[in-house]
Amino acid sequence: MSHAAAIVAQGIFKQFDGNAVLKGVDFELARGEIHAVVGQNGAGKSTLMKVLNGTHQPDKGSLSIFGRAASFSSTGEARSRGIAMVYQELSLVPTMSVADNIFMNNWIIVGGLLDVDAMRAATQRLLDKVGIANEISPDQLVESLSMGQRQLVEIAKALSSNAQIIILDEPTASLSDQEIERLFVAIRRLQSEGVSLIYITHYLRDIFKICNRVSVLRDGRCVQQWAVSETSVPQLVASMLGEAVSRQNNWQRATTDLPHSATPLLEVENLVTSHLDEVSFKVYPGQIVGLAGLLGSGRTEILNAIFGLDPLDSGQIRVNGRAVQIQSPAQAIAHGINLVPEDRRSQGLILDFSVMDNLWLCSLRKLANPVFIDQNRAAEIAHELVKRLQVKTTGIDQAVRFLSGGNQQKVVIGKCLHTQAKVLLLDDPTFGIDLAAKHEIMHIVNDYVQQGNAVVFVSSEYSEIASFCDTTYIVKKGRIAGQLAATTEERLLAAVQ
Amino acid sequence: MDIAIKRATFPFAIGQWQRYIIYFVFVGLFVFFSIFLHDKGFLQAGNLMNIARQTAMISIMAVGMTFVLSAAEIDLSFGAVVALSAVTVALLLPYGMIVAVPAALLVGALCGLINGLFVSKVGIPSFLVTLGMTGIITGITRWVTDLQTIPVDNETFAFIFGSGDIGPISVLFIWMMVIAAGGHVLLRKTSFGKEVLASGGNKISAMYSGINVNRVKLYVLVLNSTLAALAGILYAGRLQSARYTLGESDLMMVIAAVIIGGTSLFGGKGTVIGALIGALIMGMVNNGLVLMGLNVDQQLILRGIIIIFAVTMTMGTLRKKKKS
Amino acid sequence: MDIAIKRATFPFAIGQWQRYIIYFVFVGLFVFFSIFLHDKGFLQAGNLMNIARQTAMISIMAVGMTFVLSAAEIDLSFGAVVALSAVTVALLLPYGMIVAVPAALLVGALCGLINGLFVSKVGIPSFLVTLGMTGIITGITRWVTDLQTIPVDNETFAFIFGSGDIGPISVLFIWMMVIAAGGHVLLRKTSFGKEVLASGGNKISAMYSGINVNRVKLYVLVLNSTLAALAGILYAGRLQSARYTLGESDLMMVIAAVIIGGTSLFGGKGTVIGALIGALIMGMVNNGLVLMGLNVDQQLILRGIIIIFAVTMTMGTLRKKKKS
Amino acid sequence: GETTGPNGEKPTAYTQVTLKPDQTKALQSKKYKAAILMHTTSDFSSALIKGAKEVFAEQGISVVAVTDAEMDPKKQRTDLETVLALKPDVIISLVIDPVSGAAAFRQASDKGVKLVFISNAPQGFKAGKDYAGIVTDDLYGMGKSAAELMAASIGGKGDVALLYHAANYYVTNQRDAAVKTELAKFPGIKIIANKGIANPNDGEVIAGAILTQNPSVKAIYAPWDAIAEGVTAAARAAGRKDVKVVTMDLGAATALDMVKGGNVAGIVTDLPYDMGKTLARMGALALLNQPTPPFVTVDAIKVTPANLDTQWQKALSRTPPDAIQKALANRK
Ligand SMILES: Nc1ncnc2c1ncn2[C@@H]1O[C@H](COP(=O)(O)OP(=O)(O)OP(=O)(O)O)[C@@H](O)[C@H]1O
Ligand SMILES: Nc1ncnc2c1ncn2[C@@H]1O[C@H](COP(=O)(O)OP(=O)(O)OP(=O)(O)O)[C@@H](O)[C@H]1O
Ligand SMILES: [Mg+2]
Ligand SMILES: [Mg+2]
Repeated sequence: MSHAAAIVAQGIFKQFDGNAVLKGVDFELARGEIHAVVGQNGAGKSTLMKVLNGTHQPDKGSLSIFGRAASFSSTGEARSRGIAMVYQELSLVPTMSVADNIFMNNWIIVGGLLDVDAMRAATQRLLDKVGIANEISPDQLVESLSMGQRQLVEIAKALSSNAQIIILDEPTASLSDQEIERLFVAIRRLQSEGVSLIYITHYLRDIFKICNRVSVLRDGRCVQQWAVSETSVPQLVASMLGEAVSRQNNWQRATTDLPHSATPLLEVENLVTSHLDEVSFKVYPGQIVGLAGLLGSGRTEILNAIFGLDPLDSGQIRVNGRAVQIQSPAQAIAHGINLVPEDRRSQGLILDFSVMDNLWLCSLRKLANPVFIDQNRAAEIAHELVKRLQVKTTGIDQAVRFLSGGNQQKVVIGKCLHTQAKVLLLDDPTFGIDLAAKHEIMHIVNDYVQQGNAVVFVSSEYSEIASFCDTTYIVKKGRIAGQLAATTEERLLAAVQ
Repeated sequence: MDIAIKRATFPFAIGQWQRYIIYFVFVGLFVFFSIFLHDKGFLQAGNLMNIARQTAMISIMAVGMTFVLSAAEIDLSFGAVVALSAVTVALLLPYGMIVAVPAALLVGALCGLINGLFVSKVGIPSFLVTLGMTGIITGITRWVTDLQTIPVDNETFAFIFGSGDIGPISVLFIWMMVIAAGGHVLLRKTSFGKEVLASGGNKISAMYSGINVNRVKLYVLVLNSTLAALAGILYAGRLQSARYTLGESDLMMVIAAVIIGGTSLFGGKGTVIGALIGALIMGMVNNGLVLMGLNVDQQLILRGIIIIFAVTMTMGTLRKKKKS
Repeated sequence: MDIAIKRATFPFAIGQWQRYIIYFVFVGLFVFFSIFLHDKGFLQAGNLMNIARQTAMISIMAVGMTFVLSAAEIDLSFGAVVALSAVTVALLLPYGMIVAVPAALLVGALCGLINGLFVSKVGIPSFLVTLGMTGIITGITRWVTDLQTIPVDNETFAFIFGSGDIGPISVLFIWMMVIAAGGHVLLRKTSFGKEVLASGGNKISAMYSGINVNRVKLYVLVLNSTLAALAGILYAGRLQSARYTLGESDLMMVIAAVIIGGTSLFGGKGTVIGALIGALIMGMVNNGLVLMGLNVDQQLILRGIIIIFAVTMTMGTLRKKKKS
Repeated sequence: GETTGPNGEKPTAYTQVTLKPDQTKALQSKKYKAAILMHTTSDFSSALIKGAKEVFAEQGISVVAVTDAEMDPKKQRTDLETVLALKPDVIISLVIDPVSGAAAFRQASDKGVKLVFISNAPQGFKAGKDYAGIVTDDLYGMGKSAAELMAASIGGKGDVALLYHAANYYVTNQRDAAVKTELAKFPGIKIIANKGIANPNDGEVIAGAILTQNPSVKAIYAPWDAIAEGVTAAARAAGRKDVKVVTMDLGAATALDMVKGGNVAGIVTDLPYDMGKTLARMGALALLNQPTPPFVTVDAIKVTPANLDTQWQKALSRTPPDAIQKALANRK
């Protein structure tokens, strides 16, 4: 067969009613390479990918797959031409089983009927490949999976389609180093089998581990392309931002030494729930406490328990030394605790609401003075948050559904930040957010704790925890397995195993 | 659901277009009938006021239903509530309006409360609760009245609640406008309204944001039943009688009006004004078809065609816009 | 919707429990009636076959509706289709079964196709399309028959399609079982079924996975209308006549049966067997209440209470399980 | 012409149908069971059921089931099958659809259950053989009376409008047709509108349209009281105190309006309570294998404020509601 490139896209234009997103992108994916695509939130990465796989149709521009011109009217057609994609927002149906999701529209059929056993077996193998075979079963409903587990199922789904071209849109956003390593193994195997991959990520360091080439997307244009050997993280950041890097890009937060007299702002004692067992820890004013663990270890479950989402079987929660009963998020918020959930789309946002309405969701009552919502004040503060968090949107009345993943995440954070909470529970808050914005958020959180508030910080990125938290608890299988004071990524890695 | 996806490739257009087009369709139909029926009295002030009168109760119920659907719930029992409250008010009128009217509203609220408690506390789909309640309430109404019509023999009541005219304006028209305005403000300008839409738009996110979703669902069901009770009172005042069959046939009318108006059956999207327009469209069409002198079969067919046509106009235009 | 949230904190429990409990409730009710009505012939083989007979058409329509609701759509027009197809078959029988039956099914499929095209191509909410179609179809049926009942005098037809018994077993029972079995396999064991559930569960994800969601919605609406047509044919065979009012009153019954069975109004969750059980529960209750010798009011009230009670059992248990 | 049976039987007056004490004695020992299968439930049917139950009670016959088919022939079929499980000896029923009713009630007659029908019999049924007989209100007579009341209310001349029940239902169809034929006999009266109504709650919409388009209308006929209530509301809304409304069946609202000199000019009623009694007597006689008249009618009665009090009592066997009695008192 010919040696044409896997994908050649030329002069791709895409606009969503008036809002130009892709402004003439030229992009080439060579056969058998792993090609990184980087760019700020809202640069147009996902949109470009969705054009390549037929989700969107370009307004202008040409597309050829393995040398043959193509214009897809649906993802189905792209699939039939050997293109599979891991969607940033995932493409799973929560009400269906893992096996059904993995073989969605790619069914194993014998004599007109689904071969359930064959699919279950194949699923088992795929789950094994991505390393969660012993955590979840093929028959489990996807809605019962943790974020990371869902992410891996989505990846397994793409692998199952034995496609020639696989697009990975931020596949590691909610994965921690171990799973990422396992993913890389799988990816390299695919490459050796001659599959070409596109790899989108905000963890620039990873690019240098597995990618051959990297393209930088800025503001709807493909501004630069390097072989990874010829470039560096600062250079990439510079070209993403289109300016010399202002900040140094991994920033060590000065750990605050806590006043020993102080009463903990938040104290949990022997929490027991259906997923947790004897979880205890203290959070002092001015402190950022990290929770580190493998995926499925129970970090989210801990935050859920504190936030009143899961009923406690036993245990105590104290705020400012006072024991409190928290049965619902409403009560948690009333006690000055707020949560940035891990799944922005299903837990954080109301997708059809405008950016402004979402930003105000936690404090509607406060806005109403006494009955009518003060629209002007709402808009004011919304504008300010949008600016501060660098949310890329056509306006505060755009539906968040149409924001890019990272920008949606920023809205979730903004929504929780401006409430009068004393304690913030952050579950992977920087999930999908680009470096620059990530640092901005770090600074915001830092200022926040400086004012005598406290933060419980869950992240799948150990370096982030290491550089950011005053103290870190290690979570394993729903229990606290240890505590590390100011630590390093390597020590965390060792600890969570 | 269907909407969702169009949006996915096509953002707020829907919202705006729909809000815009429904008026367009309304005016279009109005013009159509005015021309087509110019010699058949469609445009007579009297007839227009008839349309308003005949639409008033539907509109009032549609306001309540807008909240229910926005919260991604449904209420099938409001028709039964209409009858029960009408009967209640008619039976209690001898003891004075001050007793009868509040009592009837209370009865309505109570039915809503029962619906709401089963939905929010037990977690039964509102479809089933309200279906069951429909039977219970209707049974009670039939039993209380022994299937007899209860006459309303109270001039003042009849005047205020349906039969009266202030100048050329029917009190029903005023009731309709007041309720619609109130509903619009409640849904758009208060935190409650936002909480309703949030609960319907994404129950989980709403809960994570500290909204007591179950309480919201309880409230909308109570609100809807209470408005149904008001509609019942107005029926009683209008017909100067109450019978167990009142409201029976309003269910589909009302839900259709709300959805034509642009509210989503799946929650998260609601507009009171749209519902009002939807109700007026339905009322206008019914009136127009009768004026045309069509027989029942022809009316059924034409009404169906007009509904589909009107909505196709709306959505169709959206699609064209999308293509472009 | 309510389900959604419970699940969010609580995995497949629901699925299993509901699947399990609905049988439990069914048996519970059966035992209740058997004891309570032991001396009133409830348990007579004849009476049980009556229940089956009376439930057959509801069940068959419920199978179709299970697919529609699973795909997060709704169909209000199937009742009208029942009447039209019954009338069609009755009118064409003189030309032989081989003409009449396929023709009637075709008419049904056609109605479904029209519904489906408006939903999938124009993107109108199925609620409105099918509401409009209801008017159109009913109007046509009334007009074609001029409100007259069309007699059926074709022994073989009557026997095969409703009136016949094979041994003690009514052919209707066999029809019901065959359709239910077929529907179950189609929904659970074929790619089509999975794609229906996916389209209803998360339209966007389904699209991302390359499923042609609009085609799926078209198919389910055609399927539902065709099954409604079959039900119409069976009515014609059972009543040995066809009338424009057939199916009018089945709408709520059918949807209730499906939802009681555990299918979600909001799509993504569907069970054909559940719908069958749901239909049997409804049929059994209606039968039992009449045997009790209650008057209509009491029947209405009790039926309502039983529906709510039965579902409370189901959901209530779920809730308790959740708490624990 | 006048009302005759399905096979042209001459009507027998309901007063002719009686039970002798010894017959009663004979029955009381037997502990027979009866079932009543109504087409729908209404003020009419409850009065009828009341009458029937009273007679059955006297004869020691227990009523084991009363059903409401909600105007749906297939539900009536279902009801019948269910009721047969209770092994009734006699069934009283109003057959909604004579055609589909044939197949249904055949099951009953085959089981030897005595059948007494209201108004009309299933197609192809033979009186005396398949069923005991029919008891009906004098449908044509009712229509005639309504026509006469209408004519009288407008002094025998002027434009009138008719609403007719746009559904296939024997009783109303017969009555509506009769009104039309009889009105035609008044030279001075012109029917300028004749509109079908399918949903009783539409009375106001349709009447409203009629009044808009035909201001000359002086009287409107409404098939029954529920519709009449809407029609009067429409007349009121149009400020047409002069428009006369005539309807069938005694309903409190229409009656009150009539007494208070509102739009309602006259009401025609039958005698449901007596019908019930007669039906039960026919059933009783049939159980004793006594001959029963094939076609029995009860009179149609013109109700005006003058005779309202007594006729109400006679028709429904209860006193009129207080509101009406008050109004009547005020008239005097
Ligand atoms: N369906 C849509 N309708 C309207 N605007 C859209 C739509 N999809 C994307 N956009 C806009 O296109 C821009 C690019 O979005 P895209 O998702 O491609 O960004 P991205 O590079 O993937 O960002 P991230 O790193 O956050 O994922 C965003 O500003 C977004 O608002
Ligand atoms: N809704 C649920 N129903 C049932 N089990 C659940 C649910 N959510 C999480 N679990 C299980 O609880 C365990 C812990 O989940 P949790 O979400 O806390 O993991 P995590 O530490 O947050 O990992 P991740 O980084 O993947 O989010 C996982 O094994 C998961 O399968
Ligand atoms: Mg993206
Ligand atoms: Mg998590």
